[in-house]
Amino acid sequence: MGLATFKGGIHPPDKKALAAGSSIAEAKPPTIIVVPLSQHAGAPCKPLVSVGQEVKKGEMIGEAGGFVSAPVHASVSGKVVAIAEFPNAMGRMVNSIVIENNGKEEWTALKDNPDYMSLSAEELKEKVKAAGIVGLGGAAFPTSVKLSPPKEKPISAVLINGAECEPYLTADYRLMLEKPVEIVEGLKILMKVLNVSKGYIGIENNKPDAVKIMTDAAKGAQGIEVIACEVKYPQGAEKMLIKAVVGREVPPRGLPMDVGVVVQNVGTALAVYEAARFGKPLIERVVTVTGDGISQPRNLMARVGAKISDLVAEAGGLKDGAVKIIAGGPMMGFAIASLDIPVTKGTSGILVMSGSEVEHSDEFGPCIRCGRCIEACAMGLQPFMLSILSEIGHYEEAKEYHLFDCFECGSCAYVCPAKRPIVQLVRLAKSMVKP
Amino acid sequence: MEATKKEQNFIVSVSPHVKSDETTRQIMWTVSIALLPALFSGLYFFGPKALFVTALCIISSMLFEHLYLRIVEKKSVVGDGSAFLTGLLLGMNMPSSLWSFSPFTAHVPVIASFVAVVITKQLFGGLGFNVFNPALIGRAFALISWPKAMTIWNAPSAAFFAMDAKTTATPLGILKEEGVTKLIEVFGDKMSLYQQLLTGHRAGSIGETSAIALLIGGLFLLAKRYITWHIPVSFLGSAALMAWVMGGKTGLFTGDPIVHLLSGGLMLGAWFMATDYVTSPSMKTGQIIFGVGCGLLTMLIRLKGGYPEGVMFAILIMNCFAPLIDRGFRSKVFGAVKQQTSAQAKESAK
Amino acid sequence: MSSEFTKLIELIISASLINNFVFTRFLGLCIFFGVSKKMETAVGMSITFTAVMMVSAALSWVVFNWLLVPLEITFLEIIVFIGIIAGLVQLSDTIMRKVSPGLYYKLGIYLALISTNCIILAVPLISAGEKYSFIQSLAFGLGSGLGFALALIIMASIREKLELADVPAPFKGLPMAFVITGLIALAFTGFSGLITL
Amino acid sequence: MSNQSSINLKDLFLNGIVKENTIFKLALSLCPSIAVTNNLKNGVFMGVAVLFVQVMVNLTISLMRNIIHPKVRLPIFMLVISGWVTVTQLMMAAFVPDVYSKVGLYIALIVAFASILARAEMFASKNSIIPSAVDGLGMGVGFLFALSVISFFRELVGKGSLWGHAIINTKPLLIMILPAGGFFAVGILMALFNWINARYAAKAAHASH
Repeated sequence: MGLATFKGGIHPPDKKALAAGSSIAEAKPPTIIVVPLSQHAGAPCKPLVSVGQEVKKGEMIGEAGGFVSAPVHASVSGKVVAIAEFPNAMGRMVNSIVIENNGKEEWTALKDNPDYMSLSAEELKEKVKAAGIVGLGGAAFPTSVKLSPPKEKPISAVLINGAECEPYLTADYRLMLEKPVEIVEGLKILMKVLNVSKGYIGIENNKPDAVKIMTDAAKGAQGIEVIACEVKYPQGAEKMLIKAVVGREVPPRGLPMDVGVVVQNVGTALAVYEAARFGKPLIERVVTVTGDGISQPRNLMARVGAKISDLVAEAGGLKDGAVKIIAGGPMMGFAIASLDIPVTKGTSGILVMSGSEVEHSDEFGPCIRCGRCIEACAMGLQPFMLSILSEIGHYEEAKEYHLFDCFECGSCAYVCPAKRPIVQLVRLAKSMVKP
Repeated sequence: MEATKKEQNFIVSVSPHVKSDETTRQIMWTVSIALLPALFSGLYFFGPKALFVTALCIISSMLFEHLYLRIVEKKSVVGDGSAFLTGLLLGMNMPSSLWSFSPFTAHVPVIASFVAVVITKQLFGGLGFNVFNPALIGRAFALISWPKAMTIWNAPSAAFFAMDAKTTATPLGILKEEGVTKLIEVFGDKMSLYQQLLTGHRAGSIGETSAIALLIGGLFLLAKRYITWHIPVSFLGSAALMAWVMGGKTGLFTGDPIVHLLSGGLMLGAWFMATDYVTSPSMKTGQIIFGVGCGLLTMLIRLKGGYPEGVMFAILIMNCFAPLIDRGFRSKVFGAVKQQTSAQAKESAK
Repeated sequence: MSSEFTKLIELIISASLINNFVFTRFLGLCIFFGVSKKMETAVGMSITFTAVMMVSAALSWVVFNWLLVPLEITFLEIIVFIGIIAGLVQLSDTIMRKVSPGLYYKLGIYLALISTNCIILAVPLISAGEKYSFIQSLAFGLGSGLGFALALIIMASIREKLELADVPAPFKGLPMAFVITGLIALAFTGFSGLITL
Repeated sequence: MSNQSSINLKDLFLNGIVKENTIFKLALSLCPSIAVTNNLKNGVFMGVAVLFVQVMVNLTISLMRNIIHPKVRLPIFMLVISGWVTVTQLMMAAFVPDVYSKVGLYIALIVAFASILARAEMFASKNSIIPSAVDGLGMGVGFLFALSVISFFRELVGKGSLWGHAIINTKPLLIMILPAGGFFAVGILMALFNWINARYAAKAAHASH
């Protein structure tokens, strides 16, 4: 029997070697930070500070704007200089708080709590919520919401996502190498909050050292299992990872909790640990700055709100041929037009692509129905039909081909020999019709 | 600021930002390359006439595609190789005897190319939307329009420059008219019959005779994962089974499947024509049904029908059904349980 | 198997595939092109057609052989047959409306189209011309109905696919439908000679 | 629409040939357009038969329009049509038996022509004799025209002959006189008709600006 996996998927060159060897380094404190009030899925935050106000590091500056929301905190100490709209990685204008660093690195009062495991599930959840933790894999879904499943959906397992199937990115990999114990502790906390006895850590098998280290770290822990998965994109997609590791299929349009599983990224597990133990809010994260267009690819512990240009500078700056900057990975990340964009909680990587790596052709051919996209689609869809229907504006019909089951992983567009912009067409169709 | 200058040059596009190197053009040319062994074998046995006929088909296909796209003011896509491939397949499906000036029959490949490229492909909206295999429609059109010219078969000869080759019947023609004993007699004995069918030393269309060369090309495509086993195996398997069960004169289960597998256009059809992406079903289950349908119809026509060969018509008939099959077999969405899919099927049938 | 039975099977196959009404006899073309745009209507029409065709074949046979032939007024066959069909359609319309309103709602509109359709009329005319027996007439009606259904359903699936294609403007719609039908007819030529009755 | 006083007979006549051409424009009565058009002679006779039936039916119904009870009008129309068809059938069997043996079935099927019933219902039952006759003439000539064009094209290309006389001596496209070719011919001619119409409309629109 082979490694745990799912049906479909693709094998893009993983290019992780660029940054895999660089251990996580603390990025220089930024002189100015821009903290978007909406960097998670759900309602935007309400600002708690006003212009001119002095804030400390770790102080909450925006409170959750609803149930599905997460507060934001200052990642430096200093003075609020503006509250205005700034562009985010998706190119949208988002209300943000701008803080000038006074260089003092003054923390707001944090309370170390070594005996965090004796806290009640409710108290732990409260800590996670207060720390503003969201899914660090990219989707940035508020973690506290995932930890509050409705009664009719009993949860039986927590799954830590260490697949990191996006090419180039090594942030989660480095975390697993460097903070395995903390990640396992985070998992234990999550299991306690959800009152489950089973925990899994799923890791793609192109990181055998991570698998080994995590297995060692989890040795003493009860009910925790580390599972190596086949190397295949999108192994790290929630539904695919659950299928591979737990063997359950999330129903169409359903959520992991429909099959009794909660999935959290390794970075999230670490943040949960730090929140429970130290009460530390989520003000920094590991960002892989990599790509053939960057001088020294590396993994940086970056402050939320730091500008991408700062991180790029710290990685030796852009090479001459750099033509495309992507926030996130090459498969699902967002190409950004400017480096003047803040790192958010969901920024897992900055990928700088050089000319030779980039597909220049804007032109695409007609679909020749070769069926490669059908084989690649992890969701079992027929992406070619979605693209054809969307191209000619038959959006309603696209629903018959399960338009809304597509989570835009990009596998179809990757394999398409006609270079059709399938993901773009799917998004267009989704925006034109109601689910 | 220096940074701002650079910033404007960054490319913004929708994910994914990496793509495989495979292109449509590459697929078309690779399939064309896979046909080369069979083409060379045809040139070897049928001489320069075969080359002229094939070249005529290729040139006219590409020319008609180019002209049509010019006339309707679309961008010419002749470079993508699909017209070349159509022309090549069409040429390989024609008898070399068409290169003849008294009586004049060299217009046949040209008109067939027009029908293939313009009527069967471009009228339907171009590459990707044609319902029928263009090369086969071109051939069927020619066969029905000029039944005589399309069924004059040159005898194979290793003498490369024999322009005035003798004419003879195809193995399937002999089988249909005079039976299997006569066929074996013509080729000497059973073993040499098999052998000659395998190497291609027999009368027939230019590219269909050498079973071994076609097999090499087909396996090459299979290894390159350009085609999957579903259509060729179900096509050849069902044809062989039916040949064995129904093909004998002396009763059930006495037919000779090997003769049927190796003769006619079965190998060419099963590996290169039925597997055409555009005109075959896209889901695997549908492809198997498609292949079985092709195999059964081929043998039905060969054994009971009015034509000695049935591959072309069988594939064309199944081409008619491909959209219907595609309609019936959609992919199973991840996580969908069986009841749900049938309910959804009902819903989509509305 | 008795040869009688084989003959009937052959008759059905012949009427449905080899001498398919649409592809080789060119009957029912208006309906064929009219309702093959969408699969749903194609299926509804197929069911209604096959049923009506068989019943009208049976009724017409009875009237023709027991009434027109003895009275030697076979030249009136057209008037009589069209009367039978019109009556039959009216009758099934009424019955269906009473017995199964759901079915009527679905198939009723097709019934209205049937009375002016040549394919329904052609079945009794050809049966009379070929001097089929009662059972043969029924088999012929069934085969013709199945063949028409097959043609309609294939055509509907192809036209649905073509909906998505960029067909040159002058060919959009009907002209393209004709070209497709021509190509299907070309493919179906392969069936010729399969059964010689 | 069809107001008695404002009917222009010329327009009425042309309407059936161009604007509402039964085959090319309305796509009705398609069966004979393929079935009998593989040679010119059959096509023309079929067209004449339809022309005759159309005119006679229109005349008869126009004459009877004031005495037919609206409730029973459809059966009566059908009866009139099948009567005239039977007459045509018998006449053709008597005078052109060679043509009749080929197209007999399709002559009988004129009964089921939607176009004839439609003209009877929509026009002849509401108008006086002269306009009805002209309307029938227009529709019939339009049909004859379509059939002649198709059969001219098919016989010429498919057999290289016209009305049975050899014209071209090269190898013809045999497929054009076979079923498949019939569909191609009509499809292509229809597209041509559409194209000419579109060009004409574009020109007219251009001129009006």
